[in-house]
Amino acid sequence: GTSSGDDDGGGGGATGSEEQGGFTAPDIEMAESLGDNEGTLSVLAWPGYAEDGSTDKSVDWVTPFEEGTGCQVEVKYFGTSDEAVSLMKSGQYDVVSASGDASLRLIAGGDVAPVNTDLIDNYADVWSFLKDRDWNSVDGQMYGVPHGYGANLLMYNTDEVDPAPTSWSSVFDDAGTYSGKVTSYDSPIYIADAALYLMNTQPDLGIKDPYSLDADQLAAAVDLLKQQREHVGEYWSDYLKETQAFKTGDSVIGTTWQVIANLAQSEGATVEAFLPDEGSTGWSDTWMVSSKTEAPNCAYAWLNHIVSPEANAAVAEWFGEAPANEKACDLTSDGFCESYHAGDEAYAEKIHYWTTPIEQCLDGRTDVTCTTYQDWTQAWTEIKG
Amino acid sequence: MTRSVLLAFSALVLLFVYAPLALVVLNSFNTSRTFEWPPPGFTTKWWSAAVDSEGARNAIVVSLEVALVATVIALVLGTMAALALQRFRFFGRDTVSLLIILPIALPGVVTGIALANAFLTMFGIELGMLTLVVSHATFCIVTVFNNAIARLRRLGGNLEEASMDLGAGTFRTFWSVTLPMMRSALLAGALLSFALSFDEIIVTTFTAGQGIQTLPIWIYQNLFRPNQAPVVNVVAAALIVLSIVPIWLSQKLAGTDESVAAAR
Amino acid sequence: MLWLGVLYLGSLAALFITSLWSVDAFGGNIERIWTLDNYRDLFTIDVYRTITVRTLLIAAAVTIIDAVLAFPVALYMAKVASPRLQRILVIAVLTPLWASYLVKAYAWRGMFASGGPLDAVGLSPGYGLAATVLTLSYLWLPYMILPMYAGLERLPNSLIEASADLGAGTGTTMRRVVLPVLFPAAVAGSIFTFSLTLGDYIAVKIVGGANQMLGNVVYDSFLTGNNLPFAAAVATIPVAAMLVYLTAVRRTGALDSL
Amino acid sequence: MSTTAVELVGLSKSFGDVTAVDGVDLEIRDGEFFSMLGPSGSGKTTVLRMIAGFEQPTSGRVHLAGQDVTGRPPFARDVNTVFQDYALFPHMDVLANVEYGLRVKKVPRAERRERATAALEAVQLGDLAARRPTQLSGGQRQRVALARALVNRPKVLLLDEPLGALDLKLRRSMQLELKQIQRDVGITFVFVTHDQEEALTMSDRIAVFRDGRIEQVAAPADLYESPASPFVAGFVGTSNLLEGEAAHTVLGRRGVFSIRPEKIHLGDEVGDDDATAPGVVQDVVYLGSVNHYLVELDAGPTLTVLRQNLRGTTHEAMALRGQRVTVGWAPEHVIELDQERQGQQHQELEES
Amino acid sequence: MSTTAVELVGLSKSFGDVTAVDGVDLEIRDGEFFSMLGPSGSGKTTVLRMIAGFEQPTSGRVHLAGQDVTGRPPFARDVNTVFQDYALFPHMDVLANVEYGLRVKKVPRAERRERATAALEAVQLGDLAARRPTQLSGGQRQRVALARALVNRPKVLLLDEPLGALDLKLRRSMQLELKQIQRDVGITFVFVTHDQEEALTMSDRIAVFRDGRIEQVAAPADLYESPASPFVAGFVGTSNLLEGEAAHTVLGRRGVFSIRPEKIHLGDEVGDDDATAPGVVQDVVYLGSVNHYLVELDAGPTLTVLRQNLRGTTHEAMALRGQRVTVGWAPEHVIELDQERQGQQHQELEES
Ligand SMILES: Nc1ncnc2c1ncn2[C@@H]1O[C@H](COP(=O)(O)OP(=O)(O)OP(=O)(O)O)[C@@H](O)[C@H]1O
Ligand SMILES: Nc1ncnc2c1ncn2[C@@H]1O[C@H](COP(=O)(O)OP(=O)(O)OP(=O)(O)O)[C@@H](O)[C@H]1O
Ligand SMILES: [Mg+2]
Ligand SMILES: [Mg+2]
Repeated sequence: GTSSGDDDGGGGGATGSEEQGGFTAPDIEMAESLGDNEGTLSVLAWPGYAEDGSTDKSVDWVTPFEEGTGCQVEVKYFGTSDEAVSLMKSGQYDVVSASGDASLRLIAGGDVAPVNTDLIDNYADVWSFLKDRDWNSVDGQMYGVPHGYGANLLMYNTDEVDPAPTSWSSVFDDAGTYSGKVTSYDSPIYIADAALYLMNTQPDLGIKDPYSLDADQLAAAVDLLKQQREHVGEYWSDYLKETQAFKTGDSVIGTTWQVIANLAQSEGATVEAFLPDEGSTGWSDTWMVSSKTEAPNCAYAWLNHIVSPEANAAVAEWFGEAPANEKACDLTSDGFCESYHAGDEAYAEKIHYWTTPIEQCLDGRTDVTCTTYQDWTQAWTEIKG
Repeated sequence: MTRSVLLAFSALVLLFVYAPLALVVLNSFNTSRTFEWPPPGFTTKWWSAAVDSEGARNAIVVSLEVALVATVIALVLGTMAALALQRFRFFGRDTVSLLIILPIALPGVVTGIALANAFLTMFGIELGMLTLVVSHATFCIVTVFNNAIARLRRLGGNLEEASMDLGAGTFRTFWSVTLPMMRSALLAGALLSFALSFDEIIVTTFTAGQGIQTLPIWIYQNLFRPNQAPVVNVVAAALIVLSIVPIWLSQKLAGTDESVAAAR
Repeated sequence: MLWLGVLYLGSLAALFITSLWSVDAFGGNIERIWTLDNYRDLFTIDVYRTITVRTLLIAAAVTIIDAVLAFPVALYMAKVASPRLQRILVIAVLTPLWASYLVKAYAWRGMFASGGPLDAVGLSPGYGLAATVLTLSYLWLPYMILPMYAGLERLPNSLIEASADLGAGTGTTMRRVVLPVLFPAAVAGSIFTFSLTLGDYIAVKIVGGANQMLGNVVYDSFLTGNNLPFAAAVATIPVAAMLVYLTAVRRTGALDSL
Repeated sequence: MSTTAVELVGLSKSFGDVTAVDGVDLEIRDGEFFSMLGPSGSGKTTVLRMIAGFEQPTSGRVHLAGQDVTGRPPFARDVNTVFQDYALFPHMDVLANVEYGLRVKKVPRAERRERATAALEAVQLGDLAARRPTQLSGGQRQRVALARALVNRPKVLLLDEPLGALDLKLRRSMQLELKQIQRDVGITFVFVTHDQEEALTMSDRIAVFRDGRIEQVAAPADLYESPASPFVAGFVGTSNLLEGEAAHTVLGRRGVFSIRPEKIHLGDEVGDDDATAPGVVQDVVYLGSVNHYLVELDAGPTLTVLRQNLRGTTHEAMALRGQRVTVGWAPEHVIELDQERQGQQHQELEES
Repeated sequence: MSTTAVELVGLSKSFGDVTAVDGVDLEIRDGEFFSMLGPSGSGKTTVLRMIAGFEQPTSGRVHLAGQDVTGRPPFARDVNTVFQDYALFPHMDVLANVEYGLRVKKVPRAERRERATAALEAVQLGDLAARRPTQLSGGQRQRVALARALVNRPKVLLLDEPLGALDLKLRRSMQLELKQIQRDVGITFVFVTHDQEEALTMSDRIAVFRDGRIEQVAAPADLYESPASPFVAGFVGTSNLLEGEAAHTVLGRRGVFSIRPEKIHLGDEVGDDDATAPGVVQDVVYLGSVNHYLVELDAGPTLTVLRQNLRGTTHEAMALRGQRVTVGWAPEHVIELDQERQGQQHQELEES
């Protein structure tokens, strides 16, 4: 998941996670060594992950790669994880930036190959808490290189909101205080934020994972969100809209991304953003290599490049997320990594990364079926009314 | 008296139409990246950024290409449809005209998902330039068609008959008489269809796939990038100004319209 | 002709058929099992009715506002302005069509913002349905002015004169002669405003506050929810609305004056 | 003497550079059938439109029934117009069209219906009340337009070439009908036409327009028999002009003269007191009830001679073609046209 | 005998339910000025369009110069058309309009220019070659249309009410001009009109149409003097019908009879051999060169009597209004109209 509009979290995951034990990765060969670069590389990426200077001349980490490796890059952008999955199935692309809700599907579908991290020099510098996670590895075998991550924060207007909030309750149970000026992220996946809140406040519901909700749990989250809806001024889906709203005071409290908070502050808005103690939702992306690639060397070169301190720093700053490479923080502007809490393991542990809800409960329950993303979508429509 | 009331009202409506556009232009010089009001300062940096923006340029080129191809297809098909409908009395004349306006009369969301679904499942075509152009042409046909048929109705068949009477065959007649007579109508239709296609976002979203960045898509994506919104304003402001040229030109050319009417 | 017949009608038919299918539990993949579930959901869950009614009301409001705004302008252009001014006005009306839709919508967001230009003079309704209606009216206004203008141009001056000659004042002439004769043109314009509004999902996101319209439901179901069958089912609502509208206005000759 | 229905005083109208009407003074009497005759572009319509109030004069006044109405809008004037294109409201049926004027004057429904029906009966369209204008033929539309105007019982009815779009046959019969209706209702008719025959047939008086001015105002016979200028002579009927050298040779006088075709005697008809001239019959044009003989005089000009087919066969008439003949006329039928004289003077002469 | 330019055999045309043309047989001779006369909707235009090839007959054949051309497209027929609205190409100047036919036939540029210029000279428009049609007056447009057709030297020229849009004055002069041009070029003209006077003036022969059929084909004088039916009698000239009881009272015979207005004697003109009838002058219509006296016979019908204003004043003529008079006519001028007889038979009669 990323920032590109509200398209995040689309599509369904493949099968469950490891805990369910129902999942063995297809046997796909892993590269053992590298040879000469093939000359071309086809990249499938979220918009903003592979900038070549066409948007903004100063934003370019593709050209240095081309110059350094001789691999000519062709970039195609995708809008949803589903699209990424179906495009990868066509076999035309060598590498892909996969979000948590696409990576497992790609692994299960045999569309991506295990990645030999020994061949990627810069892998060593990746924060260790991003390695060997559920969404990027199977049985300890990495299937890609972590790229960046971020959390959904709570932002508030320091002039208007007093006392300063400490918990998500200020946008849920206490939303009425700032009725009409509360804002929330406009996507079904936001239901997980409510579920996360309920997980902490109503243990009776038995929510263990905000992305695996049975019908009752979903109903409870929906109820909570419907109450919140009364006080929501508007839902936001893009930087501009939210930054504007906080600047003008049309919104005073709500979810945000670090990048927006920074932007708003730089534009003179009196806002603060923080990660409440309950934890939060968030995203983490991984670069993967196609199992059918004819340019494995360029592909590995790309993976190495994209997590190189320079490129990783550039992406993180341009895109507005925490870099995966700890050395990137030396290259980012002052205070960047601090503000994004890059490398803060405790902080990262509080993030519940976006995953696509599917029928099989990801939290390991087998006695109930969980609600799917389609259910969430319909529920989201109902919530907004 | 009534005239001055009308004039005042029209002026108000035009103010209503142009106030937001003025704001767009103003914001393209606004130092604030999020269009603070009143503008905290004045800067031309967005303009120079826009001039340097390869993405914007590419997107404009793509949009121009798409609009151009779609307009050409619409011109050919719309004209043919109008000619056929005017010429032949067949049973479903009404149905056909209804069919032609349907793509514009049905909401873009519907057209978008219907076409996307058809391309992907019925024809198995990957979304891309082809599907985009085809989709645009589908709803552009109507503007050409309507202009063409209105003109044909006004002309009647007399001039064509006169041409055949003087020994010109069907093709010659079309080339030397029908086409020149329809020119200004086709031009108006083409212009509108070009504008429609150029600024289309909904159908485009569904049928273009991600590889193709038309200008509206570029704008859409860039509005989601924190540093780009003012640049988008610049592009829009520039477009507003530039758009006057083709419209003015077409109006000038369409000036022959009156003479067409007067000659009859 | 064939193009449209096969491609467009075929697409619509396919869409309708799809609406009778469902998606599998993992999402994304369509299961070709005939079911009316989608329609059942549509009819039984209140929220869809609410959204439908809201959307139709917005479309109606936009259409009426546009008609009210467009009429005097079109009248001025067609019947009062000199040929030269007429040409300039046509350009003035057409020009905004070239400014990007999104940019204009954001401009309105700026206009409505707290402390924005409208708020400064105390006229901003804030984000919400009123703002949506206003923004959509603004966006589609040229589509109403142009057919009305064309319609008025075709209206012979002698009809207006005849009415005055028979003793009707300006108001009566407008009401009894100009408006009825203009009706088909207005309906033609309303096809645009109505259909464009029914299908819109962007403007409401930008200025509509927390509200949503039918377009959002279709969009969310299709792109976000990846539930094409349900999206298709929802899409039949505006299609049905437009078809009802089109057949209703067909006899007025409006379809010829688009 | 009858009262004045319409009085125009120094009426002028310019459109930009074009002076459409240039200082028109005119009195139209109550109850009169008054025609305005003139070539295309001579300003007839513009004068009519100023009387109706659709156009404001650049200078001059319009009086209706003694009241100065200059500046009043059309709906505040007690005149009605029958438009050349009829201007029937396409969205109303025939009855509604006719009722329109009464409805906007808030005449009660029952009376309205009654008067409209009566008006439709008067123009023999009682059974077409429910039709739409598009479903009517040209002649029928014309009558609806008439009924729509007459039902308001205006003081003055203005008609702008109401018969222009009809075919000849229908036109002739409508001419008679219109004249009859005018006699029945007694309303002042101001009738614009460029058809001289129509004007002669129907009118009590005719004003001949030329370039925005009135050239002559007179009753039909006076106009025809004593045209004030070569222009009037030529526009109303065939003028057979004799001028310059030819006039001197034939008539023994200098000046501009006209002899009407029906006044010229041919061959043995020529009387003893007649002035004569020799010539050759160039052509014989058969018109059914009359023939036209085009006689080229030895003195130069060609005269048209009209002869009723009272007796004799067509073949005899045609046989004259190419023959030498003598034409003659009574001296009193030679009209002397003074090119210097102004139509305006003539009008005063005529009014006195 | 002259050869046949156009031959129509059993020509019919239906539009859906409407039978526009219903079994027309007709031969038009080479070099003849042939008119088709008839009321609106009688099928004249449709016949012309079938000759030109714009319309395909439902049944029947079209022969041009002996060749069956039914089914050939317009551009493969050696005829040209002058359209009622002229159908000049507004995007070309006058010269280009006239050259058009030659250009599509790939006539070399120099010859083309020469012939077009000559054609324009012939219609006296040599100096307007560079104008656009919009910059021309009605009469000038009409002449351009004529030149555009004539420059191709077709075997047959078809003209569909070419003078319909002109005003009376211009129309009269164009009639003469057109006739002159036809004589000069010697091309067969097929001329559609609903103006009887125009047809009588210009034509060698006239076909009278009624409801898609031909009622009579004859030379003008024959048509006027021996109409084959009451319809023809009424359409061509004023018919003054006497039928039933009135005929018996006045003429002493039963049947349908017509007496032309110009053949009726009035008052002291009545000769000794004349049949007479008493009546009252109801109205006198002044037409300038002639007067119409409407005389209501004691026996019932009203007869129109035409009298040339040869001598006497208008006042004398008007004074007759309301007077009792005796009208009379030579017995040979009473036309017996056999309502049963078909126009078709007459045509054969006439052709033999
Ligand atoms: N609205 C107008 N604008 C400019 N010129 C006009 C206008 N109306 C009339 N004229 C000009 O004024 C002159 C007189 O026109 P008018 O219509 O009164 O003539 P008319 O005698 O009625 O001719 P016609 O027989 O053709 O109807 C013409 O030269 C005409 O071109
Ligand atoms: N294209 C057509 N479709 C249907 N009916 C037609 C068509 N053309 C002519 N008609 C009908 O055929 C009949 C004959 O028409 P036509 O035009 O030949 O008459 P006309 O003698 O030329 O009349 P006018 O003097 O009015 O021109 C009319 O009843 C007319 O309505
Ligand atoms: Mg006029
Ligand atoms: Mg005709």
